[in-house]
Amino acid sequence: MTLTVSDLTISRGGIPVLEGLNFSLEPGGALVLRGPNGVGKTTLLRTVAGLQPAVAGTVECDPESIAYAAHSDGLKGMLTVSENLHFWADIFGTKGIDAALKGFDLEGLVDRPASALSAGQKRRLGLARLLVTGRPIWILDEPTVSLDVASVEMFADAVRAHLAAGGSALIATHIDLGLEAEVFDVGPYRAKPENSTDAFSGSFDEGFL
Amino acid sequence: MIALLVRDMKLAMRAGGGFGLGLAFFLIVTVLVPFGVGPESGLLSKIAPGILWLGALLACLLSLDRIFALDWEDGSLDLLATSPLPMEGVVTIKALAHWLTTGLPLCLAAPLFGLLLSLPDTGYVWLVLSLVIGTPALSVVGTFGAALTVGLKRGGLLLSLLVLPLYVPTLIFGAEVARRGALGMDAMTPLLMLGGITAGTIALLPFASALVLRVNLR
Amino acid sequence: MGSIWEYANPVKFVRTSEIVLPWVSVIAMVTLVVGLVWGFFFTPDDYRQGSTVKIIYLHVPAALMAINVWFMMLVTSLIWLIRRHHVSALAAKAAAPVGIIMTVIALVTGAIWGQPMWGTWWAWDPRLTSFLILFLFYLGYIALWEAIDNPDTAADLTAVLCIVGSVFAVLSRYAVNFWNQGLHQGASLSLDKEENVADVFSTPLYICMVGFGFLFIALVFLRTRTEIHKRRTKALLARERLG
Amino acid sequence: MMPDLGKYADTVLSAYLVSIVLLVVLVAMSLRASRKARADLEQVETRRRG
Repeated sequence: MTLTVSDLTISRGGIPVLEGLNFSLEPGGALVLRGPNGVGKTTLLRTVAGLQPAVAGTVECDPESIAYAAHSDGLKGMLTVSENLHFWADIFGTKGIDAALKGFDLEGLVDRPASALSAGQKRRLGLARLLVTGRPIWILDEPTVSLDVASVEMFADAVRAHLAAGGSALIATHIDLGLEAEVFDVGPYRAKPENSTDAFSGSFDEGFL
Repeated sequence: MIALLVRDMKLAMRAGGGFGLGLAFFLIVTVLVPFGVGPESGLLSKIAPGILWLGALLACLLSLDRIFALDWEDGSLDLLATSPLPMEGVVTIKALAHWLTTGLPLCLAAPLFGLLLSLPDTGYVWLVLSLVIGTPALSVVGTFGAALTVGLKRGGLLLSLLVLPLYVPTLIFGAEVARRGALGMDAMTPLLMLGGITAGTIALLPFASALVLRVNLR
Repeated sequence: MGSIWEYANPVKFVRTSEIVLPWVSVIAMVTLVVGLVWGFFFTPDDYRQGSTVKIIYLHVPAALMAINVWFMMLVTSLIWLIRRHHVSALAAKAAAPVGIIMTVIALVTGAIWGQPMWGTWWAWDPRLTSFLILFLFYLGYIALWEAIDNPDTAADLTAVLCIVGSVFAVLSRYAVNFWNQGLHQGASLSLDKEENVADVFSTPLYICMVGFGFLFIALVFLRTRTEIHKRRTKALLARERLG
Repeated sequence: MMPDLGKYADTVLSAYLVSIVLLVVLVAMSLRASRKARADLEQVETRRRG
């Protein structure tokens, strides 16, 4: 299940932010996205995940193979840890949440409502959700935010296991996860404003320059 | 899909606010009417069907912005968008959950409130029938409005402005069924129209709501 | 000259509007003045309604335009959703205020005209009521445009609202007809829109309709060009911040 | 020259007055917005070219 991005241009609020992106993600491989804050890493991940249409270029992959995890974990405070995980398991049609619980050391918190978890625990539960989706391609936006060192290590192990099992991961992060992953710096791909053609397809703004 | 419905119902139950809010509002509206219009039961019974329908409609309207707001804030909407569930399915389930937590209780409570407004005896059956058939349309149209305004800062007011004109056909036919029922007249034609509108909205509107939700998720 | 879609791109549209606008405005001005003056000064009173029949020259064209403008917005919204042409979305946004003013004129003149007949300023006549509903749709449409700052999203959402609104507007039209007959036999002034008014009245009436039509076209050209300029300014400013 | 409007004079005149005022306001607002938008654009364009 490879993910290939060819000549991709993405925009935020109608203005192109990155263009000419080319990379691919082989099964078992991981790619870490680097670049200054606000350069458009989140927009890129959302476009690859299919949440946002690209301005130009293509993202070739089977949409059913993508699991996306953003800053906010999508957890319901009222539900307990197991209810949250069971919910996502049912949605993605996978069985059993034990692997996810074990993978992120959440067995002890099974019956605690998500609202009573610490930020780190909530983050781990959000990441545990990835295991439950059973999707090969993980797209992660700053996954290690509010995680302590031990949890970061736990997350890295989970990713390694996922890669070993033939999965792949596209991660935007500043922290060195100790993974054998290529680094892809998006800095040089910033959309250059000068070369604005008078082309009238593409995003709204482009049509007016 | 069922998992989403079960979760939403569980959330509504646990949050507690889900059921009570709409009902309490409906009761308050019904109780206030005689204060405004006067206690004279002859007048009350004449306007009872309309008032009960209006109260149910406004109670539905009240709880619309909560349909997507919670999932929008904690990021669940993004995750649902990348899940195997089609957005049309998500939207329909959300509308159904709204109806079960707000619409249905209104239908069950309406006869009780009808007593307060001295609704004629023949009116009860038709009132409940019209509400049961009409309120699903209110939930589906309301979900469309909620999807339109989900990302906006003060979307609540705008939501009402957008949704109320869309409620006009359902309100007219629904209140007409209740009114004719109360007078003992034959209410079949407006009932069929009401059912037609509800069936039409349930069948077609989720596609528009899903499209709008995807646009808002960009 | 290229297909119609050629005009959908902004810069070319602006250039075209520079040429077309003066002509259309002049035509609109002339036909409006001629129509109204003719109707107001040179037509006899109606035996039944007296001089109030002169209001027809404002009420009927405005009502007609109120509906046609919404229909035009529906078409441009569809064009935007299918062909993604920016000018089409902006034309819809530009047309909405014209539409709402036409609806207000139709409502006000309708109420004023009805006053001597019905003795009240407002009667829930099916036609007047459906214009009131149309007014609410316009209001919601314009409010939605204002509420969203990302223009791309705003164009999509308002287009979908326009399409859904149109279906419900038609539904309301029939529901109101049903509802009014149901409630009371209001002495509604059943002046039908396509009535075969006596010729002496109809000629100026048609001129007024044409006048209102050209006024609408002129205003849409003008206002769409304004929207395009605003969009270009916003894009350039955004680029300055980015650059 | 003024036609004899009979007892409905104020009705007819008020209808015409309101309508014409609304139309004039609409046209005036549109023109004002157009001028302002053009001026803003000119300002930004000259800054960009200058």
